[in-house]
Amino acid sequence: MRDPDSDIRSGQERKNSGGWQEKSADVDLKQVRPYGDTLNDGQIQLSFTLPVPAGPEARAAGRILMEKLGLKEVEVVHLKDLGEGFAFLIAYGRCPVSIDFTGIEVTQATSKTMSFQEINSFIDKHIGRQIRVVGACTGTDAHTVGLDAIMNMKGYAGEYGLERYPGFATWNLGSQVSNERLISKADEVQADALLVSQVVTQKNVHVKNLTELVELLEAEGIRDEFLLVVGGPRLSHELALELGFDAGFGPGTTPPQVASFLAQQLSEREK
Amino acid sequence: MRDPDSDIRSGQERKNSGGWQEKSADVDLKQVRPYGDTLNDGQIQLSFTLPVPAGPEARAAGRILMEKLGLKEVEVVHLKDLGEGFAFLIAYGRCPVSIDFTGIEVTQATSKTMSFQEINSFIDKHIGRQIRVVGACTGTDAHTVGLDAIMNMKGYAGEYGLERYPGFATWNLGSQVSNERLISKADEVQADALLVSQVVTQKNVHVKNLTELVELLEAEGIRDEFLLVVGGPRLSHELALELGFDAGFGPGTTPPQVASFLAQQLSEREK
Amino acid sequence: MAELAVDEELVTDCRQAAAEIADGVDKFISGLTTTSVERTVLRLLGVNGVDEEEVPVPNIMVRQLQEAELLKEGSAHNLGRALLAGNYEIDELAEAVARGEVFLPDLIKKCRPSREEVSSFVRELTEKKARKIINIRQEREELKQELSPGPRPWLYVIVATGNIYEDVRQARAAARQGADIIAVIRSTAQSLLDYVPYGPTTEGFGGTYATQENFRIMREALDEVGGELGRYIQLVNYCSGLCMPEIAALGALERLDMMLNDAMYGILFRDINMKRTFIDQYFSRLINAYAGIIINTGEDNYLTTADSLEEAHTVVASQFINEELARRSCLPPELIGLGHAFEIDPELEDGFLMELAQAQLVRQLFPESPLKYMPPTKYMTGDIFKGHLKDGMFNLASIITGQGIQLLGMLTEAIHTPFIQDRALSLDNARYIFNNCRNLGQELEFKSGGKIQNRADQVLAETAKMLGKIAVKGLMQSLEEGFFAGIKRSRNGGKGSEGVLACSRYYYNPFADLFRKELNSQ
Amino acid sequence: MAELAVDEELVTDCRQAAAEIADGVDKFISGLTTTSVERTVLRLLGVNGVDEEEVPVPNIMVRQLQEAELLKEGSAHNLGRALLAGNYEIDELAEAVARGEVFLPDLIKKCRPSREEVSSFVRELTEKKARKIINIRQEREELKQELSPGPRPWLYVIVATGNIYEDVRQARAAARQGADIIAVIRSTAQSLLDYVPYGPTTEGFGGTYATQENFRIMREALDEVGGELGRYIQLVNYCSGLCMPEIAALGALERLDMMLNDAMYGILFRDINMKRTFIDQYFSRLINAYAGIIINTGEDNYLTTADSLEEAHTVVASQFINEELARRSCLPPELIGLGHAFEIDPELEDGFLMELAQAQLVRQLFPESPLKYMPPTKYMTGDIFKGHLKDGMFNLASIITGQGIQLLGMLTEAIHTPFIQDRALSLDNARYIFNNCRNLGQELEFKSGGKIQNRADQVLAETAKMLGKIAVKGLMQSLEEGFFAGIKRSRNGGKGSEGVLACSRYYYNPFADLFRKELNSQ
Ligand code: B12
Ligand code: B12
Ligand SMILES: Cc1ncc(COP(=O)(O)O)c(C=O)c1O
Ligand SMILES: Cc1ncc(COP(=O)(O)O)c(C=O)c1O
Repeated sequence: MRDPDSDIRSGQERKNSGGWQEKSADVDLKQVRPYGDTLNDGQIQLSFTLPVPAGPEARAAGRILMEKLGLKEVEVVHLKDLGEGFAFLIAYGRCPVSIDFTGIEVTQATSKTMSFQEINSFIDKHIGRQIRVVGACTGTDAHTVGLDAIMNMKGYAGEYGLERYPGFATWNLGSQVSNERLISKADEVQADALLVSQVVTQKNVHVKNLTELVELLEAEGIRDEFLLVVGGPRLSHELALELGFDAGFGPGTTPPQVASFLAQQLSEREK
Repeated sequence: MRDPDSDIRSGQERKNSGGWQEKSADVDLKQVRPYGDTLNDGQIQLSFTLPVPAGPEARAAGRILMEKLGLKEVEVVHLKDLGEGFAFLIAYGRCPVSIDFTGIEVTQATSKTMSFQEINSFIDKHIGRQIRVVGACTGTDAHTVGLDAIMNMKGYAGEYGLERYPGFATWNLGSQVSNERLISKADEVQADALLVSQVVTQKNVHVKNLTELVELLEAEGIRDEFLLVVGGPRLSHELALELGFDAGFGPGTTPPQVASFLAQQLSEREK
Repeated sequence: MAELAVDEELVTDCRQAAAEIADGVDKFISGLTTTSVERTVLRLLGVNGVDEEEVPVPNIMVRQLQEAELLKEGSAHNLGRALLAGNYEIDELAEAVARGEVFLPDLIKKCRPSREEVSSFVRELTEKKARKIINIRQEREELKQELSPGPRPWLYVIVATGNIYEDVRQARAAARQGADIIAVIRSTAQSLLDYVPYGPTTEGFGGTYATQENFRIMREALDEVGGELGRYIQLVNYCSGLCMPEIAALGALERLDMMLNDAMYGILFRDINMKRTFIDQYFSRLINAYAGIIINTGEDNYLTTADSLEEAHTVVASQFINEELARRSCLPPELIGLGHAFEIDPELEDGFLMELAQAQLVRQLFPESPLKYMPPTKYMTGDIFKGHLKDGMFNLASIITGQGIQLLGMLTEAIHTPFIQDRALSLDNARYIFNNCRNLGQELEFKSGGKIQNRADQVLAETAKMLGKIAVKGLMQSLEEGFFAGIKRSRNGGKGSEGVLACSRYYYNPFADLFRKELNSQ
Repeated sequence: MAELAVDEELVTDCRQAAAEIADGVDKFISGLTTTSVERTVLRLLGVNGVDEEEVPVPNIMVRQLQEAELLKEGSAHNLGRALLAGNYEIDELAEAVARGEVFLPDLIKKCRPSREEVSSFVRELTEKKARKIINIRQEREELKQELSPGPRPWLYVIVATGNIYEDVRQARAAARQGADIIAVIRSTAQSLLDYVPYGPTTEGFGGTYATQENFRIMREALDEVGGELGRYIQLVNYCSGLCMPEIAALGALERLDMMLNDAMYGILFRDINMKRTFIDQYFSRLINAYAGIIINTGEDNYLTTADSLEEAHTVVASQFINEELARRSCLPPELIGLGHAFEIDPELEDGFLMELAQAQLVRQLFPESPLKYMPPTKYMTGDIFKGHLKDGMFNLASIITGQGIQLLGMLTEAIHTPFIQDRALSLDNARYIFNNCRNLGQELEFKSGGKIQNRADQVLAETAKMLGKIAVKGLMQSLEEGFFAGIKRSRNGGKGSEGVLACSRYYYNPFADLFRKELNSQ
């Protein structure tokens, strides 16, 4: 008799071994859809308030609204009366739209983030002097923590801020600085770069502030004398470019990212 | 000197008194949009997973997807790596679409929900005999709590279940009842109404079950002998009608709602 | 750890009553076997495969033996005879039966070896097969040495897509997100199938079929990701149902780490025949014990139908009974994962205090058992934000009272089986609460005479009273009267009773004998 | 309630040091007044309105008096002279000044009544006006009798749309959802305006302008909805900034119930001149005290810039100082809402224990004060699900330690000022946790020698040490050295110093005199 134990571990055809990798349906990156628990099920969750009284009509209104957005198999799973003629809804639906993930290109401010040491030697080598930077929270914005994270000695997330870099000379004007004061300070110290922080974004007040800065600089004909950099939790590089800045940095930015960008851009410009 | 105190409470023109009611911009019910903190700001929250690696590209992909749904000013506020090439996103956007709330009509199963007493006298008066009801959780569904809530003595949300009504004779077949068994029981007791509960809805298994029941009844030519009622957390009256049922009851249904519907419908039919 | 005062005399009374109750169960099932037990023995001996209609060979063989009235001597003995009679290896024989070429009773009749000859052949085979299980157990222990399964409470999440390959994808993602334990939920009503489906499956509702191949696929996938993460990821599936011991055997063979195993669950929630499932449970737990698999009992389910506040003591009473029954299947306390749940109406004032009382009481009553704590489900709604918060409070109760196995609540509990992100959010929830409140339980003391202590006293007193009553009536009678979960089940009703049969005086189950012997001698 | 052991000797040391520190502040500001104090006096006397460029008449008058070097005798005396000189009612005079028809110094010069004549006229007027404030206070007390403001912790939410009418809509919705307190957040940088905007406003960023008319509109709307709900809904706005006493006066006139009032906040977070704002604070708190308005101090803000774990004692030190300064403005403990916050990194192991220690310590140090507990903000992210959970743990800490005023966290804290549903979800969160854990604090005891007790000991010891240092250096010097929030402010820097002026020997502030007298005699 042949040893009957040879197959006991699996008890079944070995041909399936390792099968899950191959059998697992592959994502088609040309047609990516949201994923709930099955590939391409398109499941998304939504929540919003409608200014209508809570009730079956509000539920229906929510469903119709989502259908108007093109969602399928919409289900309102929660309806809450907020009072004063408002109803809050939580819903799920299937998103029939897909995107071509292979076509996505993200523009980012820095091509290559260097380390503290690398940045300083880069500046030494390619610029040969300190980079002069003026920073400010402009308009009525008083949120200094983000700008300080980039500029102060202490820095952020374990990385020193620009003040600590021998390659940088910095002026941090702090909070609630008018665009005019920022420009005059930049003039005064012959800054290479302006670092603007904008945290309050309600009613797009940041867009207003930032646009005004660019307009003022252009009016004085000195826009091109500075690298214009902006940062904040609701900022992206794209938005910054749109507004006429040279770069934008969003949440989680670290000082070396900004320093690398400044050094590399400036060496480009000075070429 | 006139008493200078007369105005001290308000200190300002009295003409504004009560002003907030009038000044508060009114909702245009023909064009209702989601409300975040300002009328017509259209703010909605979304969350979903994409089967792509977390990173700036996933963030961009999420944004583009939402833009494809027609949302404006989309912001991905959170991106989480789920591992295995999945990224979870939380986002906000502005919904430019509006709906005409005045045009919404909701069909519901019962026109008028009566009380325990009212229902019993209604049955006495208009039907003159007990209404015979067979209930079951069909297919493989073993969630009996919902059906029991409607049928059992104890009832639900402080309301007695059908068993307690002198106007009803009930048979609760419990869980995992095949459509065939349900039909044969209904035949056997000469039921007026079938109460079907469906709780498990994954992969639309409830739609399959419910459709099968209607088909079986139609095949036997006895569809019209019964009021066909279905209930469950993901059920609506609309869906029930679509599937060929006479009524559908969703989450939070109470026994009197169902009893009222049965009594009223049956009295209609018997006319 | 904050401790409640517990009346030890009452506890002794409870254990005493549980022993009497278990005696009654033993008597109820003695001298009986079931078709599923016999199929299990065949599987353990190496019978496998399906015929062209997907009927598993163990089922075919058992049916053939049953029709020929041979089964009362046990499938092992019959298989032994067939093997001695024929020229087949076990797998050849299985294939031949699957093809319909062999009708077992005919083969058996071909020759008539002595009882001793057969039984010593069978026992030899049994020992060989049992050694395999020991090896697998050994393998688990080595892996756990190498890759620690992490501190308790272990984070337990479910996958339930219906498709084993999607399950794998999500299980691996969950492991990366911090899950310690993955349970693959079965398709609805698999527990009522009187056979175990075969091969990899991709179509299930509310869960994925438990098959040996699905177990293997998931085990392999988890071993791989666990190796990468440096953490042993535990795998769970379900025994309860008409195939309790069979699935236990498959779990033993595919190195599952935990199995839901509870006859009471089957009786109450699946209307399975009492006799059938108590017999099946006994053997399936023996297998779990031998394979070193933690069982999970299902008391948590009672609170999904019964009132969580008024019926809390029924959970504890059932735990005492389950503990005793498990003990009799040779499970040591550290393999007895008693179930309980966080299911009190969240709108109740001081409801959290009641939850703490219950969790802490159970913790102290079963100090060596890795309690399996189930999340809020009944009062979950479509409000996923509130749901997430309730799950957080559940996690808090767990870390304060030191639970063992934390089945994570899902914010979408009332809506759908978990989406990939639901699981990730839940894992994040638990990690945050456990870490942020790590030693909170060590820091606090329960005020004596306070609401928590009083509640615990009350629940324990009610438990003792209930167990006393059951000891008098017997468990079967009590189930008939609806003592648990508000559900009444008649003694002779329920599914699967046709699978119960009396043993002849020559009957033996070589695995049960061997497992018992070895486990008792440990 | 679970209690920590607190070293009473250290507490006495802390209060002793705080008294010395307050002496230093008193000395620093003695013999000085500010333009805003003088504008406040005018407002309290009944001056109101704006000119065609929207400049408030109190500002115009004070500017005129200042230019004519008359202000050092106080605006009250000057207004008295003007009223005695002219033929105007107060409001006619204000309108005439607004139209530019009257230049106050010229009018004053028209006749020269005796000092006593003026001052007795002024004091009579003052008494009349003060009686109005008493009436408003009385009205509040009656309303609170009739419509109880509900049990503590009170649920405090903010509205911040920038548009008073949207604010009203949302505030009323919030009241219906269970809010006890509505705070209307000011537009960014209003604190740096050296005047109070006028009329109803619909354009603000991150908040809505504090104007008397906006106060009135909101008060009326809340009274209405509160009446309907049978609950007195409390209204909050901000004093801190360059107009501290003016806004306090408007709050007194429009029956606000609480006001954020903290010079330290202005100095540190708005770079307001120390002298200016300590002078302003003194009078503004006197007004709050007289009007029966609870102040809220701003220590919570320290932890948004400084490390919440290492700098926890700076919060407590500042609370001792603020308590003493408030006391000197005649505020009884029950009107001193000291601020603190739940801001420790949620990733910290046992971080929740540290939060409990801090909250409980502060609770015991200031047992009669309605502590204002601020939610997690710094570590909030775009993960709204996790955020909601953190807010839940914050609510839990509050109910365990018995806080007074619970400023609810918003799950969208890191994203936007609250949407209408964010507030509703937060209210739901707090209601659930408070109710479900109502008596948890009563049930537990903190283990002596445990992490919580040790942490509290440490924080108190560090607090005493810090206060000792400040008592030596003086508060001004300490602020220059960056003792609080890691922010350094120079003694003579900051905004608004131009508004500080020395009083002449004849100076008097009739309201301050009267308020102090009446409050001290109580
Ligand atoms: C701390 C804080 C405060 C503190 C600020 C103290 C200080 N000195 O900064 C105090 C308490 C004073 C405060 C007050 C107010 N705040 Co505030 N505050 C916050 C809070 C809690 C954290 C902000 C923070 O410090 N983040 C940490 C830093 C490190 O992150 P960051 O700013 O994103 O910076 C990073 C990047 O964005 C980037 N970055 C930022 N700036 C720059 C600049 C450059 C050049 C570069 C390269 C990169 C860069 O790099 C940084 C490091 O990675 C947020 C809520 C939250 N959790 O986000 C609300 C928040 C920002 N505040 C808000 C508001 C409305 C206010 C007030 C206006 C409220 C009021 N009306 O009174 C006031 C007034 C402030 C004013 N005039 O601006 C809102 C803004 C809403 C909106 N989207 O418009 C928020 C979102 C809270 C809310 N949900 O309502 N606030
Ligand atoms: C309790 C429960 C169980 C209990 C059921 C006990 C029992 N005897 O019913 C147990 C533990 C056994 C169980 C098992 C399973 N469950 Co289950 N269970 C739940 C749970 C927690 C609550 C359901 C409930 O009782 N609701 C309370 C009742 C009163 O509400 P209701 O059913 O909506 O009924 C009301 C209305 O809908 C309506 N109504 C309902 N029926 C009818 C009928 C008529 C005629 C009318 C007029 C009205 C009506 O009126 C009722 C009163 O208002 C839900 C999650 C949740 N919180 O919803 C999951 C849930 C329903 N279960 C689920 C699953 C998948 C399962 C399993 C299949 C898992 C598995 N693979 O093992 C198993 C197997 C069950 C099976 N074969 O069907 C999923 C379903 C997912 C989906 N959408 O498909 C859920 C949503 C959990 C989840 N998120 O995964 N479950
Ligand atoms: C002990 C036990 N067994 C089995 C199950 C599930 O069994 P089924 O597959 O029948 O749904 C559960 C459900 O939670 C359980 O608690
Ligand atoms: C005490 C105190 N005053 C004032 C404010 C807000 O002032 P501003 O209007 O300057 O933002 C705060 C902010 O939280 C505060 O804590």
